[in-house]
Order: sequence, then C-alpha cells, then structure tokens
Amino acid sequence: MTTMTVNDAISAALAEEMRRDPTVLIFGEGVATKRRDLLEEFGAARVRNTPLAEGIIAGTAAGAAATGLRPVIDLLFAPFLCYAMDEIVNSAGKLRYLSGGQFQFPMVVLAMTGAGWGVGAQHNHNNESWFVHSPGLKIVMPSTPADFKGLMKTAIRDDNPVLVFADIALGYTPGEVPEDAEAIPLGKAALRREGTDVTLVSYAKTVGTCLQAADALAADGIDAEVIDLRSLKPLDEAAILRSVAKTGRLVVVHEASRLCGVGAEVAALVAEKAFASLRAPVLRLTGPDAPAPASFPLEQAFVPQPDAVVAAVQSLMLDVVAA
Amino acid sequence: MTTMTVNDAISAALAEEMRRDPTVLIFGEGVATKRRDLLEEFGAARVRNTPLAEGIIAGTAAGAAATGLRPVIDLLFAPFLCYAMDEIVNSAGKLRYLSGGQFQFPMVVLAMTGAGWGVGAQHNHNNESWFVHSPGLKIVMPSTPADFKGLMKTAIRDDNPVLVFADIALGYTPGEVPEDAEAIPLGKAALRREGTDVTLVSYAKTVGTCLQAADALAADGIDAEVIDLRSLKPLDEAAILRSVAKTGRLVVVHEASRLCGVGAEVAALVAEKAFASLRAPVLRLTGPDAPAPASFPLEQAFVPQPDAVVAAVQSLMLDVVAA
Amino acid sequence: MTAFLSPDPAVLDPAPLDPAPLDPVAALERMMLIRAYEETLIDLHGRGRAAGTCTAVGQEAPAVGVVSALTADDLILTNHRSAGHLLARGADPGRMLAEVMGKRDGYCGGKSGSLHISAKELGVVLTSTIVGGELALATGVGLSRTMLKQPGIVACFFGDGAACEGRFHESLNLAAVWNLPILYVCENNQWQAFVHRQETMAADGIAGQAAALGVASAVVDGNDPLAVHDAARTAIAAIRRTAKPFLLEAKTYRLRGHFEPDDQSYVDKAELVHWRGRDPIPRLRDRLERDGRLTAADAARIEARVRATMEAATAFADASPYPGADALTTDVYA
Amino acid sequence: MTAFLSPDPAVLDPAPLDPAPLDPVAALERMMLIRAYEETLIDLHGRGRAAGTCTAVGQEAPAVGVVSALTADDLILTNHRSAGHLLARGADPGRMLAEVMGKRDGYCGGKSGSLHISAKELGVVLTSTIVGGELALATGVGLSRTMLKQPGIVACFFGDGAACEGRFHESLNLAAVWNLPILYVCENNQWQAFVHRQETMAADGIAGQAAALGVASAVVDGNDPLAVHDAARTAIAAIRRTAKPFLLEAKTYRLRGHFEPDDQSYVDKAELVHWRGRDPIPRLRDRLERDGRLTAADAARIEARVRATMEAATAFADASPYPGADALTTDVYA
Ligand SMILES: Cc1ncc(C[n+]2csc(CCOP(=O)(O)OP(=O)(O)O)c2C)c(N)n1
Ligand SMILES: Cc1ncc(C[n+]2csc(CCOP(=O)(O)OP(=O)(O)O)c2C)c(N)n1
Ligand SMILES: [Mg+2]
Ligand SMILES: [Mg+2]
Repeated sequence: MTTMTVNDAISAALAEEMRRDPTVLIFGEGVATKRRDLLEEFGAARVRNTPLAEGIIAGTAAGAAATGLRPVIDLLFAPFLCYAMDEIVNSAGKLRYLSGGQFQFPMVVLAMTGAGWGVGAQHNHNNESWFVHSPGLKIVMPSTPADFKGLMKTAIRDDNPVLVFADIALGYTPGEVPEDAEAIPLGKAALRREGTDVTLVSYAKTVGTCLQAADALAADGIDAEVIDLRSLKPLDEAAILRSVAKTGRLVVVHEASRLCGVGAEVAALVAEKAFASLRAPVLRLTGPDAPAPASFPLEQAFVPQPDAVVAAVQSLMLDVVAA
Repeated sequence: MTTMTVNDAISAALAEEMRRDPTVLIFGEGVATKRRDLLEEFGAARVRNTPLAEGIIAGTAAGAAATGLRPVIDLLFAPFLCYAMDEIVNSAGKLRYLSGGQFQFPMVVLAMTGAGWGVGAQHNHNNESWFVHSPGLKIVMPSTPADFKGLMKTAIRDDNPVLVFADIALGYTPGEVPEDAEAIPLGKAALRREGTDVTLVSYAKTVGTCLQAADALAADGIDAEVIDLRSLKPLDEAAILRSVAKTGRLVVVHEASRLCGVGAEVAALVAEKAFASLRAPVLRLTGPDAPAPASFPLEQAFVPQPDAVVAAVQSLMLDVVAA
Repeated sequence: MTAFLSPDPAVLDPAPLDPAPLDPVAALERMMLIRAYEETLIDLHGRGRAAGTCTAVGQEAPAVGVVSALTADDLILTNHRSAGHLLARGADPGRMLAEVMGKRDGYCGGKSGSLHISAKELGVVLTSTIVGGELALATGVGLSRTMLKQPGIVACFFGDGAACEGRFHESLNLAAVWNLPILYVCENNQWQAFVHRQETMAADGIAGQAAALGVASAVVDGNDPLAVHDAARTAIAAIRRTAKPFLLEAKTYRLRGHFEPDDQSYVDKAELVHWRGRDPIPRLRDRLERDGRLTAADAARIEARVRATMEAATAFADASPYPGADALTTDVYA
Repeated sequence: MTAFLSPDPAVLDPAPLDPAPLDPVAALERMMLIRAYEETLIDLHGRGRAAGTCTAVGQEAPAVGVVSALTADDLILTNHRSAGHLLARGADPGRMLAEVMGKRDGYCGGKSGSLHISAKELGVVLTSTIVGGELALATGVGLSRTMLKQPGIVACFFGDGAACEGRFHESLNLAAVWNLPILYVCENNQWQAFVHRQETMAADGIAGQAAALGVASAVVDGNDPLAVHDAARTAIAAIRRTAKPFLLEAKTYRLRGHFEPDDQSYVDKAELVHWRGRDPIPRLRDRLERDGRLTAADAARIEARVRATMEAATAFADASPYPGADALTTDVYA
C-alpha cells in the first residue's frame, strides 16, 4: 500500500498506461505545463498543450481514437464540456453505431466538478447525468484514490469513450492505493459499509457524507448500508437491487441537481425492479435546481450534508407502508 | 375553432406575439427564407437569416435578451444544440443567478426532435432531459397544435429562457385550435383521458401512443388515465401525484432514452411522494440506450409502440403487491 | 523569450507514391456516374423508396479532381454531400444505395442512411452530418497519421457554411500549430441550406481566412475537374514537403436544392441560370469533343456503362434485406 | 446575382458625446487604484479571507485607456480578468471586494464571486468566466443597441486565448455581416493560463484574423494607456461613422500568474524581466515626472489616496454580512 492523493492517483494511472501502451497520449490546455513529469518521461508528442478550444480538443481526440490512438484529454472544469458536447455526444458517442461498428472511439475525457473552491457556476456544475443519458458513452466518478487509479486505467484501456469526473474537493484527499493496483472493472459499485436498515447510494464526494451519516445513524441504532456507485454508466444495477432487497429503504445522495439526475435513475430503477422489497418512499438528497453560487456559505449549503441524510433516514424509519 | 398543423400553430403564435410586442424577433439558419410571411409582415430586422453557427446564434440571443429584446431562435434539429450548450446552459441558464438578479434572459429556443424522417442520430436525438437537469431553463414539449400555439405564446412572454421542442412527426399533424387561443401557462399538464386503473404519463408524439394503448386496454376492461405533461419544467407534479393516488399504477412513456430521462424523474417523484398509493412497480417504456438509426424499420423499432404499452400495463395489472 | 517548438513534426513518407495525372475521359465518366447516382436517389425518393437526401449536383468536379489526387494511404473526411467523394474513391454504388435505403448491405449496415456514410476499406473515416464535424475530427486523423508514422495525408471536405462554424477556426488553427498533414477542401457552392453565402460572411471567400491563421491556401475553379486536380496535386505536394496543412477553396455552385425535394423557390433565377451554364459535366464533355478526345460514340458508350452500373446498383440495393430488429442495439458499445 | 442587404443598418446617435481626452495624471491614479485593488485581493487570499482569483497586474493600460474612451451609453462585456475594466468604469472597490468575498453587498449579492461580476448600473453586462462567453453575448448586446435605436456601442474585452475559441470567429463574422457597433478589445497578454501564446497560434497576433473576416482592426502598445486611449477613440469614431465593428489588439503582458496563488515557475524568466521593465504604471509615472507633469509630492498624494480608498473598501467588505441561506435559490427564475 502507498498513500497518495486523488490527483496523484490519476497521474500514476496515466504514467502506467502510457508506459504500457505507446498509443496513449494526453493533451489539453496546460497539460504539458502542469504534468511536467509525464512530459519528461513521454516527450512532447505524447504530452501536449493545446490552444484554448475545447471543441477541437475533443474532436481531435475522437478523430485520433478512430484511427489508431488512445487519447486522454483534460477539459479542466465540467462546464467547459459545453463547448465540446458535439464532439463528445454526436461524434464519439454516436459514430461507432452510425458506422455499423467500423470505427471505435477509445478515448478518455477528464473533467472536474463540484463545490469547494468558491468559483461559481461557470466552473462548478455537476452535469454528469447529461452523459449518462447519452448513448455510446461510459461515465466514471470515483471517490477514493485507489478507485481513481484503477478506474482511470480501465477507462484508458476501454474501447469506448469514457468520461472521468473528478470532484475537486477530493483532489488533495490522500488514501491507500495498493502497489500493484490493477484496473478496476467499470460497472461495479463498491460496498463501503454493510447495513440492514437502509441503503444509501451515492458517488464522488457525497459518499463521504453518507459514511458520516451512517456513523451518526449507528449511534441511533440505525444500521445503514453505503454503496459507492463509482461508475455511473454502466450502472451496477445488481448491487443496488441486492441491497434494497435486504434493507427495503433507499436514499440517494448527490451534489448534482435533482431533476433527471443520477438519483432519479437509481430511484426509478428501484421503483421498477425492487418494488416488492420497498418498505418506504425512496428519497433523494441533491443539490438545488440552481446554479452553484460562489459565496462560501451558500456554496456549502448547496451540497447535501450528513445531518440532512440522517434526518431523511430517520423520516423513512418512521414511515409506515400503506398497501 | 380553426384546424391547423403544429407547424402553422407555431407560426401563428410567432406572428401574434411579434404583433403584440415590438421587441420580439426571430433569427436562425434559413428563418427568413422559410418564414416568408413573417419576413413580409415584420421586416428584415426582426426576421433574420444567420450564418451557420449555432453557438453565436444562441449567444446573440442571450446578449440581446439581457439588454431589452425578446429573441426567438430556431436551431433546427436538437443535436445541433450541442454547439450552443455553453450559451444556453452557462449563459442563459446561469447568468440571472450569478448577477444576483440584475439581468434576465427572456428568449425562446426552438428545436426539432424525434424519429420519422430516416435521417439518423446526428439529426434525431431526444436530448430534452439535459435541459430539464440544468438550472434556470424551462422546457416545453407539447403534442397538439393548440398546445403548441398556447405554450409558444407563453414561452415568448416568459422572462426566462424557454426551450420548445417540436417532435418532427407531429409537424404536419392537424388539430383544432381555438380562434382566441390564449397563452397556456407553463407547468400545467393536460389530462387527455380519464381512467381509474393505471396512469400513463407521456409527452410529445408518444402521448398519441398512450391514447391508442388506452383504447386497446379499454377493450380489455382496463381503464387507463393519460397525462400529457406538455411542460417538462416546470413539471406538473400535482397532476401526476393526483392521478397515481387514484390509480395506484404508473407507466411513463417517451422516445428519449431511459437513463436519467424525464421518465426517471417522474418515476422517482412518484416513488417518493406517492409511494403509499403505489400498487405495482413503476414502469418506463423508452427509446433504447442507442443512437437513432436511419434505417426505417430500425427507426420505428426505436420508438415505444402502443402494443408495448398495452403489454406493460397488463403486466402491472397482474402484479401482486408484496408488503 | 521561450522558443516553443511544435512537438514531433510530421514524419511523412519521403517519396510518396504520386498518383498519375488525371485522365480527362476517366474524370468525365466518374462525374457522370456521380450524377447518375444522385439522380437515381432523387428518383427513388420520388417513388417513396428512399429517404430524402442532400445531393451535390453540379459539384462533381471537386470530388473527382481532389480524390483522384490522393493515394491509397490517404484518408477522407467529408460532409452531408459526400456521395461524390465516396464514388470518386471507388465506392460501390450498390452498397451506397443500400445504405441510403437502410439495408443490411449498406456500408454501415443501414444505420447511417445517406447522411453519415463511412467506409473503412476505402479510407473514408467520416461523413459528418453535423456541419463542422468533419473539421473537428480531421485534426485527430492528421495527428494519428503523424504519431503513428503513417504516410497518408488527410483530405477534409467541407462547405462554405461550415466555414462559418467556430470549428473551422479551431481546426485550422490547431492544424497550423501542430503541423498536421491535412488538405482542407472547401467546396464553396454559394449556399448554406436556404441561405446564400453573401448573407453569412463579409469576406469574399474562405481562402483569406485560412491565410490569417497561418494555413497556406489557394482558390480554384470548382467546376473544372482538371484544374481542381492540378491544384490538389500541388497542394498535396506542399503538404508532404512542409508537413503543414493547406486549404483549397473550390468555387462552385449547388445546382439543386438543399435537401430533396426542394423547389429552389428562394434561389435567384439569373444566378442559377448562370451557373447551369457552367455545369462541369457538359463543360468537360464539350471541351473533350472540341479537342477531338471524345467522339459522340464514346460518350454514348460511357452513358450506357453508367446507366448499366446504376441499374445493377439499384437491383442490388433492392434485393438487400433490412437489418434485423436486433441491430437496433448492436454497435453501440465496443 | 441576388443582392443581400444587411437588415436594418445600425442607427446610431449622429453626434455622440465624445469623452474628453484622457488626463494622464488621472489615468495614472486609476491604474494605481486597479493595481492596489488587485494587490489587496491577493493579500486577502493569502490570509484565507477571499477565494483565489485572476488578476491583471501589468494590464491596467487597456482597461483605463479603453474605458475612458467610452460614454455613459456604452455597454461593457469582459472576461475573468475584469477588475480593471470595472474600476476604470467607476465601480466601487468596496462592493467589488464584497462580491469577491461572497458578501451580500457585492454587486451580485455574493453569488458571482470574483469571476462573473456584472453591474447593470455601470453598463457592465457581463464578466464571463467561460473564455469566449463575452464574445458570444456581445453580438446580442450590439444587436439590441441597433434594434432599440440606442446610441451606445459595445466594448467587448477578451484575451488572446479567447481568440483561439471558435466563438471568436463566429462573433466577429456575425458582427461584420450584421453591422453591429462593437469594439472588440483583445488584450493579448501572451498567456493563456499555463500556455504561452506562441504554443497556440501560428499567426503573429489577432488583428490579422479580424481583417480576414471583414472587421477593421488596429494594434496598439497595450502598456501605454494614452496610446490605447487614442486608438480606442479612433476606433469608436469609426464604429459610429460606419456602424461596423472594429477590433483593437493591445499587446501587453500578464505580470503575475494565471490564478492566485501561482509561482510562475513555467514562465520564461527573461521574458518576464523584459516585460516587468515595461510595467505601465512606473512607465507612465516616470514619463510624467520627466515631463514635469507630476512631482514626487503629487505621486505620494495619489498613493495615499489610493491606499485610503482600499482601506475603506476592505472595511466595507469586511463589515458586509454573508447572504442568508434563502439566497441559495433566489434569482434562478424570473
Ligand atoms: C451543426 C449543423 N447545423 C445546421 C445543420 C443543417 N444543415 C445541413 S446542411 C446545411 C448547409 C451547409 O452548408 P455548407 O457547409 O456550405 O455545405 P453545403 O450544404 O453547401 O454543401 C445546414 C445548415 C447541420 N446539419 N448541422
Ligand atoms: C471555456 C473555458 N476554457 C478554459 C478555461 C480555463 N481558463 C481560464 S482563463 C484561461 C486562459 C485565458 O486566456 P486569455 O483568453 O488569453 O485570457 P487571459 O487569462 O490571458 O487574460 C483558461 C484556459 C475557461 N475558464 N473557460
Ligand atoms: Mg455551401
Ligand atoms: Mg491571454
């Protein structure tokens, strides 16, 4: 085991995959400036700064992916993906299909999301559900350095476009990473805490929120299970359904806003496929339907907090099922 | 009552609002060529062709809206919105908030969605849920000429950015429109058919699918209620909850793909707020997680059909509730 | 001041295979095949047997002139009016028609339809129906040529309308900075769907915009396949020599409407008549006949051959089955 | 050929109020205030009392030179380095600091923070943190000026990096075609976050790209507020006379890092030293002292005034409360 931060885990995964496969390269605004170690090891052809133009960065990745390379692009902050939606959604996501399988698009898009830096809504927008909704893409959003490393490696090896979202608040969080960390498969959730009374489903930063809430609930005699989705698409439906079959109660927690978010998908999945097990309404705790404010106290209020999770679970435990 | 098509209803709404309010204008690729009657009545300053560049069309609308005009822009097909995501989401959707309410963005974005033309996935993508998920925007997606007219008028008068999606398959569908059609408020669903056994929630083209299914079910002794959402944001939660409280069963139907779609939102809403009334799992019938194919039979198979709705409802009626 | 070197300048084959100079009679036949293909499509649509489509009637010269200047290693990206580029590259009209009709034997198994045909075996990476999509991906294809030390260059066809999209600017700028081996071919046909080019740009054309971004450029008569071919050969030689992109602007005209059917009611009649008089096919045929390089009998033989090809192609496409329902969800993920 | 007229050419006030020529001592004081404001911010950040921020130290001349050439009717759109533009327009440094600190008395009630400040009362429509956002909205603001028959023009500040985004191309092209009264001001400070301009464009600068799109342009020494002011006045006069856009490229340099804190380890030291020697504030002060237009005592008085202003501003921002929790969801919808 080594201890490293999420940012270091991403760099380590990049370095290992670039060493393993000469077709892997990385580019983006400031990539060569900020990832000096990669630049030194792999040279200026494989670690490139780009002009400031997200659309062509993503389009270049898609074109390169279709013709033999495995590009990783860093688009910095998730709102900037707005300039690259066509290349990500209409090209990378759809052209394998439209070509009848002739071309594939093995590429990775990195972007940061989430509150904590006071930079406001043009830098902070959890828009991951857009991509979950769009065909042909895979989406990864881990919460620990070990998962970032393992899933980043898998993402690079995957023959499909994979978006990897990193919550900025996690960037400097240290964690244990196994020395020989192997690629972690996409589509497998992690059971962070076992419990029998309620299932808390989350991903990214708010997994920690759920774990804190679970501790507080334990003091109250309520035994919460915490599932970290890690991969939003493919989604580990089996892990969610298995847990709800056991607990009969579900709260989904994320920072992204509620409407048509990942929480809606998880709730709808359970309302269809685990309906018979459900003993209480399915709750979602999410960011509000508002842009992210810069002001520190407002930014904090934007993100679901442990006490809100505790209160939600307590309300569920009281809930009586009507037949 | 007059009979007119959806396309004519949109044009009629535009003409009436442009007559009423001199700050309303419309522009887009080919708008002045294709809307000759508007051009003749309102002149070249208010009915404009643009260069082929969706981003600047939307940005121009946002800038104009912030400083005294009420632009309507026609971005043609929904996948082209990908080029204008920044202007729609990061500017029009967020800047009212980020300015602390100093500026507002009264603008309307028109786009077409849906199967029926065999043009494939770069013209056909039901991406409305992206915008439902994004703050500061309103989304309208009617199914009848009368609703298109009334909601288009409201959208133009609204002080927020409103996206109006028109399913191309509905474009030439004629329907009755009241002569004195007034603006229809956003956020009000229409009850298209009353029933007691199951609630079918849909919008746009698949409302018709649900009505056909309801007729078939009636022959089977099953009495389906059909709700046409019309406006996806604000969403008429009360109408959905009221209906499910009565029927205890819900099927949501739309052409957009399933994951994080509007159906997920409706299902999650009901799993939270009408849980006690639910007597069966909540089902979604949606397009597949695939780009839209061009081939005619595949394109047809992409869209939920009445017999699938009938089968889904029949399965629900058999379902026994486990407590 | 820091000297920033462009990373890894393109390593191109030092003596690439140069295609033979264009045989004008072969060029004429190829243009006639393209014309016949598109007329067949229009007819099939009129009879309800194919979806509506974009044709490039009148624009056959850039397709034949440029594609005939490419070698087998070169790759092509193009836009919604791609039939000519594909046919000039040797695509099978039967498989193309099958694709447009949504049949299983189409190049993309019927999933593309007319608007996104790609054909890996021909080096056609993309038909983009998103205007500008071909410009966005071309840089990546150029980059892979360079980094994988492949000898080919990239030909990227796009319209004057695409030049209004920001991706045009971004693509040329990146290609210039990264020294990507891309031949940008702007088919300036004066129209952008239902809008005339003069309504969309103050500039007189596209080439000057390329120059301002540091991309060498040239303008050519886009209704003359031989002139286009010569200009393309010169441009490609420059790309191979300098490892830098080049933009060729072919001035031409869209003789039919934007998307069939289209009554062209919005088109200035005098302009249309003017350009009809410059239709590249009769223009080349007349010239060859005047020069004694083509007899009426030759022309008739070519016409018969083209007609036979299209009849066989139609029969092939007709006979091809539709894809099975399972195809709805295959090819989404690798 | 059809003649397409640009619809409704801009109707501008025939004899607009021309601002007085710039008083160089006033310009110096304004630049010093901007510098002091940004230094205060850096200090507050260092002490954990304000979020990180982008400064424009060394770039005060374009802000003061251009904004002082505007009239009260003119509107401003700018980018993430907007403090100078706002302060040059007369913004209250206290309310600006309050905004950056997320306080209720900030121009946007604390919701913007440093990166999106707008101030309707000053005609500042937008600070866009999306690079290129200001270019995308400027055309709409120009259009509303024209259609509502408002006399004002639009000043749109953006960087050399923004000129790499496709929106630059789209914005200038539309402004040229629609005759929009926009003064595009490109502050070419040689940096685009952590990337040097030479790595991002083959072209030598921005002005030539404008010209290729049909937008008149000029280049000016961006470290000389008086030269900038004169160039801006000339450009604005041209905009009013021709009802067409104009691009002014101010060559300058970002003397500090991209976003505080930033150790500038990636910056070429010789280049930095070169440009430090051209810092617009000592440069103007020396010139005024040499010319006998400023005494040491004058300079000291100005410095004291600026310091006092910033102290008062800091006290004001400190005293301002944070917004209440209800503000989280207000101002989302009208
Ligand atoms: C992004 C995008 N916007 C709009 C369209 C609709 N559209 C299809 S072709 C076309 C005109 C394209 O003009 P140009 O690039 O000159 O090519 P041409 O059709 O003249 O060959 C338009 C507007 C589209 N397909 N994609
Ligand atoms: C669309 C977008 N991409 C990237 C960024 C991150 N970013 C912020 S400022 C900046 C550099 C901008 O360069 P330039 O336009 O020259 O302005 P300058 O910072 O030099 O004033 C970058 C890359 C952003 N804010 N928005
Ligand atoms: Mg064209
Ligand atoms: Mg810069």
